[in-house]
Amino acid sequence: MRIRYFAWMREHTGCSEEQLALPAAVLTVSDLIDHLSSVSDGHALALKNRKTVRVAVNLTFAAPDTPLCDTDEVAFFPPVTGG
Amino acid sequence: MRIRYFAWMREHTGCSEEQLALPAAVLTVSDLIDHLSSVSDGHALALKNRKTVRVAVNLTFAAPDTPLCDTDEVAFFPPVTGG
Amino acid sequence: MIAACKIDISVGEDDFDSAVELEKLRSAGVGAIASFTGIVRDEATGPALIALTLEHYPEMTTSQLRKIAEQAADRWQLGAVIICHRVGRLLPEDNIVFVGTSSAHRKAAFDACAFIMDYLKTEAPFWKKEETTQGTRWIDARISDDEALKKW
Amino acid sequence: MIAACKIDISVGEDDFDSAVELEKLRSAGVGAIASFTGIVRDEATGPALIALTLEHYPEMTTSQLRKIAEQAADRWQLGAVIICHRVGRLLPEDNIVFVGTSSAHRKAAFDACAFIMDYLKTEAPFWKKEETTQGTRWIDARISDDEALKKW
Repeated sequence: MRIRYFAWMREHTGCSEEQLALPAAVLTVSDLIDHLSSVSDGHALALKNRKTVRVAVNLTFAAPDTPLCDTDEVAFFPPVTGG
Repeated sequence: MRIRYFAWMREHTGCSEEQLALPAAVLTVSDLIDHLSSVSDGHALALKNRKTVRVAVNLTFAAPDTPLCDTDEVAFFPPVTGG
Repeated sequence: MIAACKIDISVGEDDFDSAVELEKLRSAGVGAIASFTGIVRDEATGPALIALTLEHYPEMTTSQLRKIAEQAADRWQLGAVIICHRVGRLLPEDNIVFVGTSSAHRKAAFDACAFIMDYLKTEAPFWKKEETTQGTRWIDARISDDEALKKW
Repeated sequence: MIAACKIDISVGEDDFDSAVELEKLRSAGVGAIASFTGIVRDEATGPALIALTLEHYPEMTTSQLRKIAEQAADRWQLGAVIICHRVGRLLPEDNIVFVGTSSAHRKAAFDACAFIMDYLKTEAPFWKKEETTQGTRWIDARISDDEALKKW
């Protein structure tokens, strides 16, 4: 699974993307956030405020209960501020 | 008093403007319309549908009961269609 | 905030250049710019349009447009308002009207621009006469234009 | 009327020219054109702005903007929709975004343009980092931008 981070979440995790072999216990977006939060303090900080975390799975906005599979691309980012 | 006509009202009256010595009985816009309607068939036709007649007195939209004096410029025109 | 808002009204036979007008709006120093451009079009239904002739009440037109712009500047915080309106004989594809507004906030820019167009359509002394392959006729005012004012 | 509406999306570091984009909208064959241009501005409060850097999610950005344009084209009868958005480091006075719509009806053109900007502000993956005389910081999303969606 390809994981991507944008904006200040990227700065907290220290990487713009990483590869992850999807753990068996991770079934949904919410599970994945729990899992990634244990990877490093930076990851925990980036994903700390669940209300602020926006998630896209395969380029489409996803909800906490969106199911995941190992070939998905999952992106984490803060609320957008373009325009 | 200077009277002006625009668009199809001008075509009906046959003139874009005319001078009028304000008759003593004409106190308001409504009175003026009554008076002008008697001037010619063209004038009567132009001013026939009171709901369609728009009036400006001294370059400002006016109502039927707007009072008039001899130095006013009064314009008659149909609902506007610019833009 | 009328005092702070730059208002620029032009009415005449000459064409305007929307690009030049947009550039003027940029120079008003705020970040959100909304614009509307109206163009002569063949309406697709009915006989083919040859030309549109715009008559106006010259002494009243500019002051009336300025009043409308001032009302907008009174209601929203605007950096600038530009209104250009053409008169005379226009051909299909010709510009008729340009309205542009600038503000620090996009909603103010959009609302002010739409407000000005709605009022221009019902309170600015212009009349259109249409010349088609089947003759000429004065264009009727639209009830929908009166209705549009109700939201303001 | 998605089928009839021409949709043109561009995202990149290069500047766009609002005049060129307006010209494209004219060629879509309908008479009412609305546009919005967003420009980098110093907010007047707080430290002076040096630059704004726009980050985005390249693979998602264009498809997301296209979705928003298609939603607008589904909801209003539009001739064309153009969205240009810049990324990278931008200086004060630089263009950030252009949204333009054309329709036979001015209300449809205005509403579609405002709708696209409102959705772009909340659903297109762009993030702004501000560089001021007192350091850099990521700009916070505005609650007012979420609120703006409620009217659609």
